[in-house]
Amino acid sequence: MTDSLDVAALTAWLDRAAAVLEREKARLTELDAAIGDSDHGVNMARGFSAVAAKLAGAPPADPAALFKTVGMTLISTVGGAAGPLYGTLFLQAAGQATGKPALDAPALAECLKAGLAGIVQRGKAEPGDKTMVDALGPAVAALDAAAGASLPQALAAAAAAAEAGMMATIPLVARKGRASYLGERSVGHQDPGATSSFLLLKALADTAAG
Amino acid sequence: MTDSLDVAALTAWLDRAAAVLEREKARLTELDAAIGDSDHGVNMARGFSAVAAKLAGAPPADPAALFKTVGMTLISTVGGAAGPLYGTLFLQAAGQATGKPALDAPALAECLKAGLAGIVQRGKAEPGDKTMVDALGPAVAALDAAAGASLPQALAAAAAAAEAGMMATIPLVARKGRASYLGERSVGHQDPGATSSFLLLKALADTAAG
Amino acid sequence: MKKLINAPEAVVAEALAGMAAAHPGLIRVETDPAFVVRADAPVRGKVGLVSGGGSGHEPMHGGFVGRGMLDAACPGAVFTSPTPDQMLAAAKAVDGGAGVLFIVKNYTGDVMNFEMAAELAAAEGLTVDSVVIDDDVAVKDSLYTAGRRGVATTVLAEKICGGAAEAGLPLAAVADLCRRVNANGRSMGMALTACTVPHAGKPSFTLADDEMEIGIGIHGEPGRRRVPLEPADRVAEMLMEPVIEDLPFRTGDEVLLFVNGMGGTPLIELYVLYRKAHEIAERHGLKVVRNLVGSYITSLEMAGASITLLRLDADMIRYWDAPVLTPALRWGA
Amino acid sequence: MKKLINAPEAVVAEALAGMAAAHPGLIRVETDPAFVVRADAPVRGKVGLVSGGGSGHEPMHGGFVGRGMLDAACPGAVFTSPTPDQMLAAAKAVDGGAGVLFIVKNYTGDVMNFEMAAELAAAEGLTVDSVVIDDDVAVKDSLYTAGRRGVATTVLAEKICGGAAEAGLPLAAVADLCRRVNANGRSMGMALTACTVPHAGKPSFTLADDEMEIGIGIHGEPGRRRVPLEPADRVAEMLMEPVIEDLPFRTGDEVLLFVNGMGGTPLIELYVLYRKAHEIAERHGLKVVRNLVGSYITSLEMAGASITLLRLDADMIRYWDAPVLTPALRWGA
Ligand SMILES: Nc1ncnc2c1ncn2[C@@H]1O[C@H](COP(=O)(O)OP(=O)(O)O)[C@@H](O)[C@H]1O
Ligand SMILES: Nc1ncnc2c1ncn2[C@@H]1O[C@H](COP(=O)(O)OP(=O)(O)O)[C@@H](O)[C@H]1O
Ligand SMILES: [Mg+2]
Ligand SMILES: [Mg+2]
Ligand SMILES: [Mg+2]
Ligand SMILES: [Mg+2]
Repeated sequence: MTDSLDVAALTAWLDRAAAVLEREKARLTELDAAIGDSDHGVNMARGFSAVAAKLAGAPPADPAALFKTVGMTLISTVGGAAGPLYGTLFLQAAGQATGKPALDAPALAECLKAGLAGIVQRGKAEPGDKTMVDALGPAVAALDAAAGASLPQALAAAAAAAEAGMMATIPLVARKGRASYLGERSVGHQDPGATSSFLLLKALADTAAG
Repeated sequence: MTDSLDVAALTAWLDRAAAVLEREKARLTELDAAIGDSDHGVNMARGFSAVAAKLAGAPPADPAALFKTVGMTLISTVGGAAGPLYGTLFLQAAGQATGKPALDAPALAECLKAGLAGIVQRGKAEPGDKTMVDALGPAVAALDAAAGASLPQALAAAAAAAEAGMMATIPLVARKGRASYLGERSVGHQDPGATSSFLLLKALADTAAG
Repeated sequence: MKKLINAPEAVVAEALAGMAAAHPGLIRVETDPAFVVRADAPVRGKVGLVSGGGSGHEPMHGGFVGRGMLDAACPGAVFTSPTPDQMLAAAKAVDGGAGVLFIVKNYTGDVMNFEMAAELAAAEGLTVDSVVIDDDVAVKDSLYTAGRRGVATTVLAEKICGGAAEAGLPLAAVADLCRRVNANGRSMGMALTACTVPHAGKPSFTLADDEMEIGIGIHGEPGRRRVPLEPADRVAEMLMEPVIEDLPFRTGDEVLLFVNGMGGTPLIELYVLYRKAHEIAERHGLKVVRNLVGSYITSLEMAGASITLLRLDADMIRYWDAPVLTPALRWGA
Repeated sequence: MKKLINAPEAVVAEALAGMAAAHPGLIRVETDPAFVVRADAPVRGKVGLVSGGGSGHEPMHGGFVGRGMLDAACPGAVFTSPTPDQMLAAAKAVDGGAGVLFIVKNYTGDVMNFEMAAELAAAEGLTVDSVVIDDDVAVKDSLYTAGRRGVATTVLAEKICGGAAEAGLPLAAVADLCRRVNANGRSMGMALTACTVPHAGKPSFTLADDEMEIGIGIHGEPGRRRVPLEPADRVAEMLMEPVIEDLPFRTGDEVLLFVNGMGGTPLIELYVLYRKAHEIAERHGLKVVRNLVGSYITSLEMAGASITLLRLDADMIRYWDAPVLTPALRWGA
């Protein structure tokens, strides 16, 4: 059990995320087939496997450098809507992480908050639009609320909130991204981006849990 | 029961043939799908319905004129291999019918013999090549052999021989027409053209039988 | 999944390699990052036209690179927007000193990636403008959603702006013309079958033998509604009426009528559809002075079609008629 | 059966009407008897090129009518040879005083109908020659059978002879060139799916998800053998090897490589196939100096492809490169 995540721990998180996304590729693709274009799983798996390879090839000096590498790699390998959005998340997080050798719960909360703000600025999605924002928003709120808790506890709470947010996308009518073209027909389907956001936060919580 | 077929009887035959081919269109098409290109049924039905319409519109003066009309109509409406072949049959038959107000069994035998010769000259098929020749050849032979019989008996024998010839195409390897492209894979399938030849002769026999 | 491919992850790169081998005189294919570029790029003094998008819509966009049309096209993975580094590299490769225009189909991913690329390009001192195409009347336009999709009008915009750029028009004029094309083009599509994204390995949706989807896009996504299969003439009405009403097109308008196949529909059927679409256009008093019939913006092997009407002005006609020499569209050159 | 059609018996006529509406400047469509003819026919002093065959192979042949290619094309019912009266009427319509060449694909029906037409034309005083194309190496050639089928080399013959006729070559020279193209062209095809003849209403054969047919023709007929589905690169080998061996093509030969789609296969897959076919050609020392990639001779909505190699001589190259202005092939004009 740790109180903060250094470059090694963050790298372990992203390696784990790459493995999880590879494993969940088919499921994410299936979710995207229902209300999108069947590529979210393969896009995310491709991007995070590139991230893992990049980090292994040239280990970054600090969390800020790591986040920057992750963001740039995602932007140049994921494509689609998810690439710029997740890329922006990590680039904004890098700004918050600047100068810090390791990130504790409040620092991680700042990073995620800035990342989410970047996503909203890029994508203009509001809560309830049936996007990744609906998983990330509750996660940020949960991290804030868990101010006194240990890092693993705080991250577990964030992942749980993301999961709840992800489930809550099911009854929504999509108003952003491809699913919006379906109008009412998007109801009853879980948003793929909210799902990948949950998987990333779950991988983070699992990493912190050791 | 008649001893010879005049224009009215021959027209009745061709009307009956048109009806039979319309009814058997799907079966002929299916036979052609197996070893050809799925059009023999619709080609024959189109051609003979045009023949029936033509004969109804302008009744010919004698059997020769009738056969010539039938031949020309088939050539310009059937297309594919069957059009020129059946067209040639009737044009050659017209030559043999010239000057005759009605056709008795020997005359019909001459007509069919000349028609078959025309088909062989156009199409170069030999007996056993798995074509309409394998139904028409035995029919000509049966008509010849039935020299002493009544017209209905002679035509019934010809139709029976055509049917046997048609069945005998099943085990053959096709050497002419589209089925030849299949080589050994054509074995086990009944030739569509032999089948339409049988149907035409059967309609003729049925017409003569009254 | 029955496809003439080797492996899902290799499709795009291998198809690009095939294009490079087939059209060495017209295009070059760069691989890292990936883009298709005119063999003679950059053309000094000419506005550079760059487009791009997910693969699976061939010949769009790579097949439209060449004299009189695009200077470069950035291919993404199948149905996945390409990335800003591709667009930036393409922009640099085609910049002949007169600026670069990005022609972007309105999908969240495409728009965001091209936006990022435009920011990066501006930071490197390039002059870049962007036009977003959003012509699909199947999608209700709204400020609160991603808006309309960009579909077949894109092909017309690329040809017309390509002609204008080749003629030496400055960036502002080419971009203005592109916006005019978008403002005057409307499309609607339908599907008889779904398509299979290679990676997904199974069809994006399934349609019964007696069903069709109306209001599909070009990404194998389901459409606005599923309805009983109808004869081609009825399908033509179902696509033409919303297209005509939307602009609206009016009696006397000179139009280009574009009947587009989705990849798995053969030309004989497209002509059957064109016949009725043309008749409907004339019934509404439209003058069909130009047309295009064929599979130019596709959705893998999907069977189906889309219909586009573009209200033409004199510039559009002039640049539509201008010579074009690309793998997929070629005339006068 | 899922098709964009109205009724099986109306498909051919309605598609022709669509073509007529779409290409008024290039072609006219006559209906009784039916043929597609150059808008400016007859061209005085020019050899008239006439081809034709069953419908369902679009754009062949009607899409190849126009300046620099065919003068007329006679469409039959789907997969059914047209009739002599069509061919005779077409020959008369295009006869500019320099004679008429019939380009005939080697199918019993086509050959016999064109033979009859040639007899009728001769009887009316026209000078007619005929060339039969039989390039399909999937069929064993033999004196005792109908011989080889005519497939994709037909497209190349029509373009090359069209160029030669446009250049003013006399009938004997155009016919000789056509025979040379046929003698130097070889093709082989394969299918991933069957197609459905509209009248038949169901597929001509069925293939399991893991099967393909090798050695198909263009009429939805089964091929020479059914084999397990293979990756595109292996398919390229399976088509290229018999084609190369047959002529045989030899190191140093200059060739045109034509990868053709059967109607339901999208361009992205054709380029994947082209990539490997080109590589195989080069491995054999062939110089691929011209090529064509696209769906030009199809089998309704069949998914699949064929590969054609044509050994070129200087005349063939010159007339291949010559301008062509038809609905489906267009360059330099
Ligand atoms: N404007 C947006 N803001 C936030 N998230 C979005 C937006 N548009 C799409 N998304 C997210 O992106 C996901 C789809 O990503 P992906 O399938 O990779 O891209 P694409 O839609 O371009 O194919 C959606 O499920 C949604 O969560
Ligand atoms: N050379 C030939 N001689 C005699 N009959 C032939 C020959 N070629 C084909 N046929 C007959 O024609 C029939 C096929 O006719 P059809 O399907 O109408 O024409 P196509 O083969 O042109 O599609 C075959 O079943 C066969 O009986
Ligand atoms: Mg997606
Ligand atoms: Mg047939
Ligand atoms: Mg996508
Ligand atoms: Mg046929």
